[in-house]
Amino acid sequence: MSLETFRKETRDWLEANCPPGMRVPAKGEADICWGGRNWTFASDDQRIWLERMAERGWTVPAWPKEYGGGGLSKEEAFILKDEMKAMKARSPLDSFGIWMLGPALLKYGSEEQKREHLPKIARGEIRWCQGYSEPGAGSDLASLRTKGVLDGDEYVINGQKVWTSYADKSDWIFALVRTEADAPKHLGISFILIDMDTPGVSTKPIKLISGKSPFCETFFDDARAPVSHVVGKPGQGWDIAKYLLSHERAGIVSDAVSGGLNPVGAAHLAGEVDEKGQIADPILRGDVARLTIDALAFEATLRRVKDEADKGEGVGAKASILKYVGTELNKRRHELNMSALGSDGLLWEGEKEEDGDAARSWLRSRANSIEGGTSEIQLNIVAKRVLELPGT
Amino acid sequence: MSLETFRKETRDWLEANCPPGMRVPAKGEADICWGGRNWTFASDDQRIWLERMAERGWTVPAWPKEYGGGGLSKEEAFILKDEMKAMKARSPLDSFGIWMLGPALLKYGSEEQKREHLPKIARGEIRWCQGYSEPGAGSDLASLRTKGVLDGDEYVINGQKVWTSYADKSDWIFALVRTEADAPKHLGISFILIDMDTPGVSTKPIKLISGKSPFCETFFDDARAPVSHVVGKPGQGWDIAKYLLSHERAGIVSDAVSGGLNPVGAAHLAGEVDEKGQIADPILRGDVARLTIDALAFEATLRRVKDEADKGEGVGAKASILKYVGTELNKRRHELNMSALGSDGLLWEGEKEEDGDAARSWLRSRANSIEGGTSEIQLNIVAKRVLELPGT
Amino acid sequence: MSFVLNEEEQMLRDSARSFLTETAPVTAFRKLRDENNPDGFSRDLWSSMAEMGWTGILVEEDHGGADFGVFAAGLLLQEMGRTLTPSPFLSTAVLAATALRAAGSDAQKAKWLPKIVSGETVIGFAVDERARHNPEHINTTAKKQGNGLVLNGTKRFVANGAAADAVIVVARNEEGAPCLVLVDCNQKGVTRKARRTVDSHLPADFTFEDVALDGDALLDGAEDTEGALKHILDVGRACIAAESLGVAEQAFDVTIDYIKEREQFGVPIASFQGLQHRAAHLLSEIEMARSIVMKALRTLDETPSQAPIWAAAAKAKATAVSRFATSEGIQMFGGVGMTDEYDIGLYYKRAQAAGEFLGDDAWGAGQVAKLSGY
Amino acid sequence: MSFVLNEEEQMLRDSARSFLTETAPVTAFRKLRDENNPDGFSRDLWSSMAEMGWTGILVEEDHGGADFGVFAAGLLLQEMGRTLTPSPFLSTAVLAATALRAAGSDAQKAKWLPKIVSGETVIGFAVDERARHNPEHINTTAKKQGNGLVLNGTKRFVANGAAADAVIVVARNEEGAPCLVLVDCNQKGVTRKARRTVDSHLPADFTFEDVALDGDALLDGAEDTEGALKHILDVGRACIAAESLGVAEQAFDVTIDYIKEREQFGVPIASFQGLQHRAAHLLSEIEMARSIVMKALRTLDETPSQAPIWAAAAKAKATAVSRFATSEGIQMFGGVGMTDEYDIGLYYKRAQAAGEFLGDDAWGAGQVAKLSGY
Repeated sequence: MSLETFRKETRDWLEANCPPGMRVPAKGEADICWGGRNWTFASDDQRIWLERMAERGWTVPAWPKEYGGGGLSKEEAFILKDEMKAMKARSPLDSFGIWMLGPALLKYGSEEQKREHLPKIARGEIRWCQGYSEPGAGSDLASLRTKGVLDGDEYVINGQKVWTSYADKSDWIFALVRTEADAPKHLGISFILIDMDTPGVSTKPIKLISGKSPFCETFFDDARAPVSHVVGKPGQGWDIAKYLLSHERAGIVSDAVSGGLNPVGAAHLAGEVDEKGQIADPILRGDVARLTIDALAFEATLRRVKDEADKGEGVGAKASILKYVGTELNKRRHELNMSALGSDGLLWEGEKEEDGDAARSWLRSRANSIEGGTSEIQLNIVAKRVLELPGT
Repeated sequence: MSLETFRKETRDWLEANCPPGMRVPAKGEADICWGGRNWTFASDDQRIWLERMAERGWTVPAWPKEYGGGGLSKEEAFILKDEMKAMKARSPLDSFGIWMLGPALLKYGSEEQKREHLPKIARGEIRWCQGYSEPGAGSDLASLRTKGVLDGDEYVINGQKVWTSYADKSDWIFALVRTEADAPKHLGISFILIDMDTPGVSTKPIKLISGKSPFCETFFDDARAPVSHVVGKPGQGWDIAKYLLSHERAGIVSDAVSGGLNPVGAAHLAGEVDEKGQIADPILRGDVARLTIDALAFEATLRRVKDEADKGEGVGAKASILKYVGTELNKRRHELNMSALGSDGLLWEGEKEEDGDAARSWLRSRANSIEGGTSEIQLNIVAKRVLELPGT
Repeated sequence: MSFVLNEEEQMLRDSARSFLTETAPVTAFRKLRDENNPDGFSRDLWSSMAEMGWTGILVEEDHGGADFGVFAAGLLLQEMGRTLTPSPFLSTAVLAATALRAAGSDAQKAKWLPKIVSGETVIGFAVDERARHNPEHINTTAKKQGNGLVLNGTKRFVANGAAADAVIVVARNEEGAPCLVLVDCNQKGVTRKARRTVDSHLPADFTFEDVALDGDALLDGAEDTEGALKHILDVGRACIAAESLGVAEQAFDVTIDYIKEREQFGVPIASFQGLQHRAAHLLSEIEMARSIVMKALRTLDETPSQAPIWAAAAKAKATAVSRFATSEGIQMFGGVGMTDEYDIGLYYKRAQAAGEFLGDDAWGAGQVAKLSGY
Repeated sequence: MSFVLNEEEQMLRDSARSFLTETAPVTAFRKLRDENNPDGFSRDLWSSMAEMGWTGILVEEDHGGADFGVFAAGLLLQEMGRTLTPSPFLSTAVLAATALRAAGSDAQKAKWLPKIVSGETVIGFAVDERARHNPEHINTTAKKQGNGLVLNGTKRFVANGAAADAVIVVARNEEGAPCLVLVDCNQKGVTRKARRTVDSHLPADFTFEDVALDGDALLDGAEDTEGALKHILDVGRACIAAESLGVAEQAFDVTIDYIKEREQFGVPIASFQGLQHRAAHLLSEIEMARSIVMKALRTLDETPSQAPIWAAAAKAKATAVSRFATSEGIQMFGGVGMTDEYDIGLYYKRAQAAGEFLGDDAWGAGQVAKLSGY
């Protein structure tokens, strides 16, 4: 089938099958479909849309058909995305399973693991969370202390993870566990799949400076996982984690430039524009203009890196530049939002549901340059891997 | 004598003795009196002023009388400065002898050295330059390689110095020389006074990006200096050098905030102001306003550090903060001067003598954060000595 | 003008520091927040401040005050910034007291200043009507009506507004000139809406609808009310700048302590030169802010005619530096800096809110350019 | 729109790079400078550029050009930025050629474009009358007189003005609307004063005093001359931004090489994390500049109606980044970076001069705000 035919048929199918309620932008967290055992659909449209898309494998269009995917080529997947965007169709399913675990299983998983887990991710039946960070580990991810001791054909796992987003709502966790106590720091780590219903696994939300958060602490207290749940080989966890992190980085960058309030909108909201529609404070206007320039440059860079990737140039350590610049830019955007909003931006709670949203988003943005590898780590990566500067 | 009486008498004396030509601001380098064997006075007034002030020891008012100084107390010296400023009297004599060598000799010199050299400095008879830096040494001052080998009661000196300001116009040089080859890096260095007329000493100006410069390279080729010309003990050179550097730093800082063109003046010069006298480009105006704020904060900080010093709080490593902030501020000022001047600022040569001055000053300012200890070195000092952060 | 503290000032600073760290540390602030305290501050603490004479720090001795000067008030706020202590000190003891002193008649001073000194009243100072500070945008009117006045307009985010007994309102008279009106919050026609802000303070929005006032509500003791208003705002700016400075200092101190302790890759993260240079730069910025805040405070005491540019510049610098210090703080703390459990985020929030109050860094820069004539 | 080079573009870039590094390296530029070359560039090099077809890169094939597009012109300037090669390329082959193409009549194109392509003429483009770029400040007038025109006014720092045979002057006609007039420099009433600039280029100031011109001096081929002028300036901005980018790239490359070599305290200074983070940040900035310059150039070729904001933003970003990269370069070189012997200072100077040409970063930011409607 030619790409043109594919585009036409895709458009027709989307037109016929995407429910009207799924053709308006998501308004908030509740409009995003995460799936999982305990998922409650926000609407019938949301349910129908997921079912229809999952049936074609189009929740994960580029995955192989045998694992619940759409089996589309890269070009076809791009066309699907394009057409969905054109009709403002929402994503039928978002999940860490799709963004992170899926790619890792496709690359490192056993055939059994792929057949067992991928289709459930594709259909939104199982919701996954990630268990990497530990209290005190921070940027030094390889220093983790959660321990798995072999007992027959099971690992007995003890330890604690932090920043496990949505762990309280997830069914399974993919976790890094130190299984070889005597191996060098980076080598003794395994990547293990653990059912959250396993006895000894518990979770507790973390309160952030921006208020309630999806982040949790997750505890393992003699929790057991069969050896067959290790992805790749025991001790290969570090490589898999690095592979996944590059996917996470891409996600954070796309958050950083995705819509939301900008300072010009903020100035209008707060009535801080003059009769010509110019931002009233000329100094603030200058700051916003410089932000716009940097945002345009970043937007162009995302396009360039994509074009280069399409041409076969690896993104590689350049992902670190994108992560660094994108997140710092997003923080600056939110700071200028707050300046443009003046006292309006300070509101924390009010009678309206959206009261305090600007402040919460501003506070939340501070995490951008910490999560997924801090800005400092990204700069280290650029210095070492791109510029090849010598170590101390 | 009460301070009030001193003030009155000082004022009267200055009124009676400061020639009219010395009561207008110095217009350029030529108006500054540096003294020395080969000095040619720019005017009779310049000569008379130096003679009269030197006679009272007021070229170096706080030095002891027996070494050619004025023997004034700190308060009296301050009053003299104040009264000179009030009547816009020029400094009768500027020199590295006064700023740097003098304080070092007063602290570390032998009685003979003090009696020999200090009065000549005070009277402007001998002009000194400093020989610290070497090609390739940079911030790592202690790595210097100019070598002095003892031969009887003389050192035979070989090596090369760079950044010896005005070496081509100076009579003597105070230089750091490695006299003990086997001692640890910081311990084998001596501080030696060398007559520039000594056979084997030669000098050559360095051309800078800003054009001609006072900086020279100075070469020692089997040049001989008697052991009695070592200040302090042999091997004590590093301590003396550090002591001097803090004086140099203070000098650079005062350069950084001393007059010269500022961006508001530049905008007026270039006609880049609107009918209300506001800088025409609103974005540039904002940049200049932020510079003004930082300049005001720096000005207040200089006053504060002075007040604290008067109260007995040591300046210590805070000098590094002043050096760092002052020089970075000065660079920013010159950059904004250039922006405000637009194409006018680009002029390098023209029919008028001052054509190109703005560009040259701008280029010269780039050295501020390198000379006298780079900004990076200052930040290291602040990190280690003020904040007591651990080493790697 | 001296940039060092004299003995009295040192004693005041030291006693304030030990009082606040004992009585009103950050845990006390957290408690107020978590129990949704309806005032946004502790009434007991406010009484203690009165007992210690803080409330009268800018009040003449005739009215029971200590008359210790703006510099001293700034010292107290700097310490409150360090402990994140919320109180009506700035609105009542600084702004309202300065307003009464600068623009009140003898009778008004005699009536109100002792109440401020005794700590029995909380008075807000209401200037802004828009989201960003702009004292020239005053649409509230106070027009003559018989022997009295009638007040109409709205004011936004009046500090301590939720707890205020009265507010001093900046309005325009029938000639369009600025005037100051002291209004009881229970007066008919006054409505207020408390606003809980990101820093867990409780300002309020006020609406005045045909509020009928006696003639003595108008503060008419100043020869030049407009000049008095500028002075009041400059005092407020220098004082809130001092609080911002305290926020920056404490945020910096806890950050430095943390990076010395915290290990990554087997060494304290403070040993990485990348962080060292940033920490040293940050300290430099804090030193600059400290000097200019001191300069602004002293100038208000000693040569107030020269104060406007210093107040604007100090406000701008302290705003920028406190935001920068707390932002760097969160980054250096890393993930835990994002959690509510650690204090650094609270400092970040307060830096933002204090920064917007009476003009942020962009506003201050514009003001400095204007006052410098360019 | 593609952000990667196609095969033709790659070949052009590669051949330009090897040609320039061999024929016109920085040493060649130093020689021109040190011998006080009266043109400020090498006539031989200009002929070679013509032979290689560079002069016709924006000229239609009908007139002997290669018509390769703005993106290709930008590629060449980027390489010239790397080698600091002075030439009339930007003024003549970009600005004058674009002006003739956009606003010239068929006869004017037929007369002038082949001369540009052949390299036999140097044409300046004269817009600014004040120190800072401002294309709205045009006081030069070109008024009808009989069948011809009379030109009065002054223009400042016209690039390549010292060597120009002719200049295209932006003036206002009797209705006050912008117009473009091509003036021979030997015309009576034209005086010029060459200006040696900090980057050792030789622009000139021009005075036009009752210069009597034939009617065909007026470029009257455009339906909308004002629109054409904006387009010409945007092409100029994107192209000079490309040169600034090349300056930044090369300054960065030599700096990184240097800090890898240079040892202090017994280790290469590149091993200090303080410098590493700055180098990585600088690379990030250069990558951003590279993308937005490419975007602006491509947009001018493919969807010129959308180009204004990209041209302004690219100009601003490239200006800021090239100044930043060269300034960091000097600092990282340390003392030797201040000497004329090392090249980094030359890059710093060129970054400044190229930055001011057709609007610096402050100007660009103002323009972006305006074009964005805020």
